[in-house]
Amino acid sequence: MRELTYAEALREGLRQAMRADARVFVMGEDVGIYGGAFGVTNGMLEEFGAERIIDTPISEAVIAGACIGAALTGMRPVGEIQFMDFVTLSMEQLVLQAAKIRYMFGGKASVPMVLRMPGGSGTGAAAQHSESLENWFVNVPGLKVVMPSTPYDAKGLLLAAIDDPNPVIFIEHKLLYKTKGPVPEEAYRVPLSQSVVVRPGAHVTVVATSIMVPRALEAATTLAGEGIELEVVDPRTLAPLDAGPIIASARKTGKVLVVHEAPERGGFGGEVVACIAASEAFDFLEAPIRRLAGLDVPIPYNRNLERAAVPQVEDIVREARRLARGEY
Amino acid sequence: MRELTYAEALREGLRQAMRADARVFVMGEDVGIYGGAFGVTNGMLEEFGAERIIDTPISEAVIAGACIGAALTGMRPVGEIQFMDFVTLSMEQLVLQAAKIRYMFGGKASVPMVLRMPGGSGTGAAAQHSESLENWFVNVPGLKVVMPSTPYDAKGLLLAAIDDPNPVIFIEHKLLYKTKGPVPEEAYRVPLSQSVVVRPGAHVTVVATSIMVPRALEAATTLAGEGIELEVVDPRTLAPLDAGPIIASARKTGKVLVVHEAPERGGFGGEVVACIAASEAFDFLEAPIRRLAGLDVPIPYNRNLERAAVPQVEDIVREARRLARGEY
Amino acid sequence: MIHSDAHLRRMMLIRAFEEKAEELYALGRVHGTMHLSIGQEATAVGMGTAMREGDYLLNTHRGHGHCLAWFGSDVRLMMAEFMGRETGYCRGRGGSMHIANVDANNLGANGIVGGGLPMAAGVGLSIKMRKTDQVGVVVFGDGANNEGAFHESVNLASIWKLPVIYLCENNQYAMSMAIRKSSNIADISQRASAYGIRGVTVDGNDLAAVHDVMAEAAAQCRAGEGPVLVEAKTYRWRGHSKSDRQLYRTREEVLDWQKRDPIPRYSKVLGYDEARLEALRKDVQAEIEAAVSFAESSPEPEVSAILEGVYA
Amino acid sequence: MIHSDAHLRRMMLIRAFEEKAEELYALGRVHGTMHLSIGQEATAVGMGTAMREGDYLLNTHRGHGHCLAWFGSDVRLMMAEFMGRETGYCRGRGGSMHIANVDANNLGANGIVGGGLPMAAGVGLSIKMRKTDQVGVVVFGDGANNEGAFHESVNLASIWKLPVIYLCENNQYAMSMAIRKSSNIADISQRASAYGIRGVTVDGNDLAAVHDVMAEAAAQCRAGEGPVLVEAKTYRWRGHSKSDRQLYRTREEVLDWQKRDPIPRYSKVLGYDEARLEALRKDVQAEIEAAVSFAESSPEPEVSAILEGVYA
Ligand SMILES: Cc1ncc(C[n+]2csc(CCOP(=O)(O)OP(=O)(O)O)c2C)c(N)n1
Ligand SMILES: Cc1ncc(C[n+]2csc(CCOP(=O)(O)OP(=O)(O)O)c2C)c(N)n1
Ligand SMILES: [Mg+2]
Ligand SMILES: [Mg+2]
Repeated sequence: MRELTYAEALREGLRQAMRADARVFVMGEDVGIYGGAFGVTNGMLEEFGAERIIDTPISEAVIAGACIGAALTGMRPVGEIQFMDFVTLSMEQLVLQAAKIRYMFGGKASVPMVLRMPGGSGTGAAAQHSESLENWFVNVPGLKVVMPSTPYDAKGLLLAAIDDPNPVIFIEHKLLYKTKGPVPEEAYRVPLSQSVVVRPGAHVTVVATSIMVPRALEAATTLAGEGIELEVVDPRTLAPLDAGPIIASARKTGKVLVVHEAPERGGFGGEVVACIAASEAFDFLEAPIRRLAGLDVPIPYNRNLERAAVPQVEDIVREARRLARGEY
Repeated sequence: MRELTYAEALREGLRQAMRADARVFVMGEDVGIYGGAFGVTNGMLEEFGAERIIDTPISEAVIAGACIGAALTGMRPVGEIQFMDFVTLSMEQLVLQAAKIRYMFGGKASVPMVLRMPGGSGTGAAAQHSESLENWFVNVPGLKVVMPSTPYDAKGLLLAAIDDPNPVIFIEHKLLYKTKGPVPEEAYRVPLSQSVVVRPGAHVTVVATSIMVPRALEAATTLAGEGIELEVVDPRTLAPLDAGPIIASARKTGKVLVVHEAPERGGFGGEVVACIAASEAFDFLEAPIRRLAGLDVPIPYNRNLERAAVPQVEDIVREARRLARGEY
Repeated sequence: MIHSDAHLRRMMLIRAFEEKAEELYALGRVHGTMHLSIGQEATAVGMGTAMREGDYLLNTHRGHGHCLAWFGSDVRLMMAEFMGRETGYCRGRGGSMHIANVDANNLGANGIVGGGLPMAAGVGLSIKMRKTDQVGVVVFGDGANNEGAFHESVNLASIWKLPVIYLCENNQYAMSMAIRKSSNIADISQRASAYGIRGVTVDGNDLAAVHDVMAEAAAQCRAGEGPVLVEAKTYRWRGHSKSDRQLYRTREEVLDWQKRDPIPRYSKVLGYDEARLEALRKDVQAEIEAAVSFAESSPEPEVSAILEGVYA
Repeated sequence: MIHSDAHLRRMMLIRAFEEKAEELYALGRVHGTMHLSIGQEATAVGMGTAMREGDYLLNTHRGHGHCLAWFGSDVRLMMAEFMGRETGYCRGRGGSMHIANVDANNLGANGIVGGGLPMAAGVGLSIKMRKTDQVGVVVFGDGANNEGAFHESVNLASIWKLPVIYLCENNQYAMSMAIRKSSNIADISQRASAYGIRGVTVDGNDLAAVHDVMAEAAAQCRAGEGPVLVEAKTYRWRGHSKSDRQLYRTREEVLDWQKRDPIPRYSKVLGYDEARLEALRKDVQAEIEAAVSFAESSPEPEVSAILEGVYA
């Protein structure tokens, strides 16, 4: 199959959605002629014009709010927050309005919007441009939270998110934009709330999100050489979470490592662990459930510190190996 | 000992801090002549004047920011956000500035501030006035997160928070303001990051926060009549968390119920479960670790729905009983 | 404006609704909180009568009046919502601060001060993209005017010439904070100049004046000439909400404003005498009592349905 | 302003620092991103020379210049920070976007557009409460001016008469967004009227003009007369950051602004000929090379110390 980068896959998804439905439009800072800070909307201005690829002033609260207002009145906005960090300025609109409007109004209103934003560290942009805030949104009933880890999922989940009648927080990863993978040409959907086993294995379950999925797969390759088989599970949609495949895998391997980039404390890993620890998998656990996550530190500028602040392939290898060997 | 309400205890703590240190001041919406939406600062304007009990316009971003700026330059602000919900408007300043300044500046700057805010439901104010967002802050390295459950802790933790050289998010509960308890007159401190066993018991560990502590204690009284002894642990400071007493208790009882008001999904309960599931207590667990938390729903207006949305005493009784009886 | 008995009746219905709400609250028959707009009815009705069916409304927390002044409003469904019943506008999930009538493009009251402002820009954008001649009205208070959301929203509407009317109800206070303390300008409408748009201050207790200013603003919006900032100066007679001791203002000030009651003022314009006014009052009260009966005989939501509507 | 060779040298030092930064970046010797203020040096130095030691600075992401123009700045520590070394201002934890010199009341650059604005009000409040005659300066861009934070902060400073200078560097663009598209007014300083404060627009490429406006603003602040909004019109020569293809502006426009280079302009005021200027340039470049050597011979932070400084 044809290969695209993650950024290209997203762009293709956006294009297809916009061609198919005149209600879909893109709005954000520098999404037009600039093509977006990470180039995702590159060239889209030419095809769709400034009325559907809309550059906004630097006003994150109103970017979110404008998406909500437009969604409430018949449009299908796809907003972009230039870096996930800046969504801290949009929280009131997202959490107190978008997430609650349907429920507060007795189910009579709908906010079909997608808000895209790149999260994560690794670009040397330091503490204010490296946030991984996904678990905030997971904690907000009414929102859906998506984090694709491959070009294939990026396109398919984006199209599904745009179809979805609920507000969807769509979290991309800066380091994934240039990664390549097979992407079909047609406008396929990857259903929301479907976790997937991306690599089967007998010994240790690794539940990983976003950039940690390719890292876990790399770790799995390394460990396979040692006879340790990792089963890698990618939730893809963090909320509402499809816990079934995670629990089934935990039950099968009896050993679980949860890996994410966000700081461990209060992160999404706790949610995954708690789902497993309360489930029927509990009786099959052979070792403590371990988390491997970002250190509880603002992302440092220095390259070495930045790298050390979040899980790398070798960290996953080390932790999974210990679990497999019964060292916990 | 003399009894005070939770609100009175907070007020006494504030007064004592302000008398002892001219750098301490209070700032927020309607904290002056109005006395605060929940009366916590009632009468303080008279004692300290409008220069130290400062009414602000309705501008939550700048309330947080002004606290940070003042703290950075030698003051000890105690800000108030009228309802925790509105802190969604302050997140950029709290998360990207207050929490990170010390670290980003190589440890050379300090942000000694406290931001008080009432969380929780139960007053019939519906979805936009009932948030329990504590786990957002737990997920932010650089912040401390405090949630007192008694008048005694309210005063002692507040004084400790004001002393602390770090930014502290201080979360009160609306339904606790009128609850009474013994409060010493002197300006005592309850150290941050000290979990406490508020009731010892042999059969089930209940880790509860804020309003869920008195509810857990009530449940414990009920179940004691059935011969089931709950051990109730109150973390008091959620971040940095003193996990020791929680793990020790889990190890002792082998059965754990984590109770909080915030929505279960992505909530602080996951953090507690994950700390236990990864610890030496794992080998002593006799049952799945259970969470009992708010439903994943915006808080509804109708009284019956509002009550059903978050754990009540009878829910804790039911869940703890099942755990004790081995029904999980 | 073409004067009409219906306008007077509408103001009186709002007044009666809120007086009843207050009473029900005092009797413990509703819970939660509420914000009464008694004294401000002319702004709500002046706004409502100036707009067209199909326009959009984004309302404030103090929004009973605007909701009742909006197209197709049904006081029974409002009362049922206020009392938390399944038959209410929001099936009892929203309550006083969140009453919406989505079918009539009333996109709801808002518990967040300034919460409707960012969304209003999106409503305007949507109208522009869909190329209809609708207008969006967002109502907010003098306090809300100091939220960052105001700045971002008005700026966006200004540069894109969005058909949005920013209606600031300046009732002099935001809880205990007087507008003269929370801002340094004489008229909130002056802020329009920071965005290169038109700003107007109007007597918010004069129904016809509000109507005319709003009608003109709506016409400007429909002509594609962009947003307008309208400031309606008025006064809240009651406390901010239930628990307000009102230490921040004098009794005299309140009494002084009560002399400018918009209802008798407009009834004089219509030439009503006391008897006719009293008859209308009775009529309106009967409607309110019927609404209470409707609400009280309506079921409460089923607890088992609590999760319904979180997601589609 | 009293003219001085030191001012010229300072502008040239900033220029040389940033040209070196660009070079190091191109060579892959630094990572991350950076924002160059080449062409805008007069604003930074005009600001720095107008303030007093003890005043506070809250800086932007495009802040190398202001940092170097601030009291006690050490270009070696800046370079070391830029290169992520333990000897840098922030021990290598901050980088280009977060350089601070807290000892000198330089409270740091900010990666968040408008991020310094809310804090600036707090700095002003603190000065007022401590009853010193300090002043706080917050620097932000034309783009930042559309953030809600601007509105909330200026309003607060206005009502409390806080000693804060809001220095908006209008370099015409926020990334690809031209100011004429992101706001509907001719001068950003017009926004002062929405808060009842003084607003001034100044030629940001004229060092003396910037100095004089800032000195006057500082005097007003020290006299307790409240905040001032200063708009300095200038132009960014380089792209927004490393990855900018600059499709949003013409080459002619850039060239046109380059003719207004503040450095030769001020050197003429001082009566420099090309030879003297060249000598100064060499001198400044030597200082920059020494800074690079200092940085490169400095250790990187110990990975084991990664958690140091998260909490006190
Ligand atoms: C963001 C936010 N901050 C604070 C509040 C609490 N609050 C509710 S109404 C109110 C006063 C609002 O004043 P104004 O905007 O003038 O409207 P009014 O109540 O006078 O109609 C306040 C502070 C809130 N609901 N939302
Ligand atoms: C809150 C926020 N939004 C967006 C960005 C991304 N960003 C960084 S600089 C910039 C442009 C800023 O423009 P302006 O304020 O004019 O300053 P300039 O870069 O021109 O100096 C943008 C959009 C950011 N850092 N912070
Ligand atoms: Mg008001
Ligand atoms: Mg700019």
